[in-house]
Amino acid sequence: MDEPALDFETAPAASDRDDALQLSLESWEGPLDLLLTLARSQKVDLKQISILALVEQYLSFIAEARELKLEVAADYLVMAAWLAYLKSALLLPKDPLEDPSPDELALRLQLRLQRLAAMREAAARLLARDRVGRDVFLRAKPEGLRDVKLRRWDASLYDLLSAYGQVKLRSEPVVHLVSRRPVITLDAALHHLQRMIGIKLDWAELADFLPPDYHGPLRRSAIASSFVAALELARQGRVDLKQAGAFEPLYLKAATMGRPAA
Amino acid sequence: MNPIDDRERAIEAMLFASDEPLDPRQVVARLGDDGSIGEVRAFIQAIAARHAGSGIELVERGGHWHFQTPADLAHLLRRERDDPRKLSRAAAEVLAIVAYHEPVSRAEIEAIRGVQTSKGTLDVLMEAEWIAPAGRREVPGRPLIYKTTDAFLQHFGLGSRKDLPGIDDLRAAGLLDPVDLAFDEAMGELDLVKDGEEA
Amino acid sequence: MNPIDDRERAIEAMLFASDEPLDPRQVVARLGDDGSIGEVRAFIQAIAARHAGSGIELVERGGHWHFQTPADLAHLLRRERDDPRKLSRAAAEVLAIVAYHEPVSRAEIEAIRGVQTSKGTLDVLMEAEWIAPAGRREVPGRPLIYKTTDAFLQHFGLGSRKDLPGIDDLRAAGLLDPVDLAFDEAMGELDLVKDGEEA
Repeated sequence: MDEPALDFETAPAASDRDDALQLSLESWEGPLDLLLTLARSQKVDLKQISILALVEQYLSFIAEARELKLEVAADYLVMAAWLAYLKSALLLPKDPLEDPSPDELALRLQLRLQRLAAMREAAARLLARDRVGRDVFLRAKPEGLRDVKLRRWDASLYDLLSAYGQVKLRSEPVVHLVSRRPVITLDAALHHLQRMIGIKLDWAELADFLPPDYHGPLRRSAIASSFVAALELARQGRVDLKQAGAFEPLYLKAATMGRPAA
Repeated sequence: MNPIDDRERAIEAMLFASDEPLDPRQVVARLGDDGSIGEVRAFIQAIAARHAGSGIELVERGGHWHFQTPADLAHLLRRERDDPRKLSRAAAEVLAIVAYHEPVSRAEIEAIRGVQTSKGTLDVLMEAEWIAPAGRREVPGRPLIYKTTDAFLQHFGLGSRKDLPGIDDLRAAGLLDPVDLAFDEAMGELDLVKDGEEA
Repeated sequence: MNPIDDRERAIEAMLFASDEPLDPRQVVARLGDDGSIGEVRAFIQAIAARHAGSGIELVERGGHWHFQTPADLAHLLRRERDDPRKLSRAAAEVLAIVAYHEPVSRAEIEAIRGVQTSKGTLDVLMEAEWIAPAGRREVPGRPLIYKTTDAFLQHFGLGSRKDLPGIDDLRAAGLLDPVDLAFDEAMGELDLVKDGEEA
């Protein structure tokens, strides 16, 4: 793998550790970042790196920082403690029962460093690509593609005519109501009833007095006006009325003069 | 294809990426070498010729050059889509009144409808190109009067305004039935049913 | 020069006028006829070939095409005002991790970097529209996962994620695998070696 393009000039070499420490701990992004930089200073492929040597480097780095009374963040100290444990485990005779073994821990650390290094290198190569606005350029003011909605109004001839019908109705309602309603007026009913009373001599139902060809609203109207007409004629003493009870058929016949209604 | 001269390429890229049209003088300045304006002009002509007849053209506007898309392809850049909408009841009424009474002013429309008519309603009908102003009524205030258009006849399938049904036709079609008469008829039908049951 | 096909011209104008890269599907939709995506693709290839070596080139980025200037002319076109987003080292690393591992959760990013990712880092990348949330990982806690966008490919001049520098090598070396997986594999190899020794 290529050497990463990122600069590691802040990496402390053995000779100028003090200078490096001036920059240190502020410039690292955490213990792993510091470890990777120290590993780079071994100038070998991360696969061949000596974890033991790396641990030494880290521990002495932290120790010097503390000697200089630099503030060392907690996570660096946690890493230092862990590495100190790893170091002693690696140096002691191997205990086959220990799980995980120090070798496994060292391998994990190595794998993590490799992955971080790989991504660091990838980031550098990504940023070095021909980037829009720096290396390649787009049209500054493209015309742009636009979608324009065309409003299209929709209406049928029926919509138009029924709308006009409603306008007409609104403006001339009275005329229509009078001319169109089929009614039998009270006068007409009186006239008709008087004529019919003369013909029918016996009791007859009110409905029988209506012309047979009246249907629907006209018949309703005729019944209503004939009823009122019958009451009027009874008031005048010209007909007799009888009804067996409420809502029973109403019978009427010409009044017998001088005798009260039954 | 012959390789394009490096300076021609550079000028082409400049004209493409520039946020404003460039004149040959500006191009020379940006090239930053000692090329002459005459040379740059020749390169610009070559670039314009190379793009002639394509979907990109290099055009001159007052001595400044810029790329644009050809005018005959403008319809692709500004795509129009239909957005059908139902005409409102109020607009249908106004349209009908104009059709039956034209030419007619807004005040006359309002007198017939018995309600105020918003300006927007007339605008919608004019946008639909179904009505159009037809001059002014020579009365005080000289109000604008409106009439229907050929597009109106076309849309509603009418040969002429004479094809609009008359009042009697509308009545026969039931479009002028008052609401209460319709009610009476409905009641009459109910009575008949009752009579039938009793019989 | 042969006259250019009318549809080729139209497609060229569209790509040139558009303020964002277009894919063949969008082009077909805008052409508004029954041209197939395959035909449009062929026309786009022809247009790209026609412009090759000029000062304008047509490039593909994540299936979308746009015109841009060639990189070798950058020195003539770069202006002082041109200042593409300067990325912090942390943001660049996070971007690379998302691009090479996508989709990836914040916890996974942090596992690689060994540090917490400040909220601002992901925000900067999302604001640049280089990364975007891509749903949630169906594990306990259902963490949000992130992926890169077409705008990312466009900005970094990548035809697709396959063009990410060195991605094949990284994958082959197992460096895109999580540590746990790499660890198991490494231990497996060790075991094999040991077995071999014992045999």
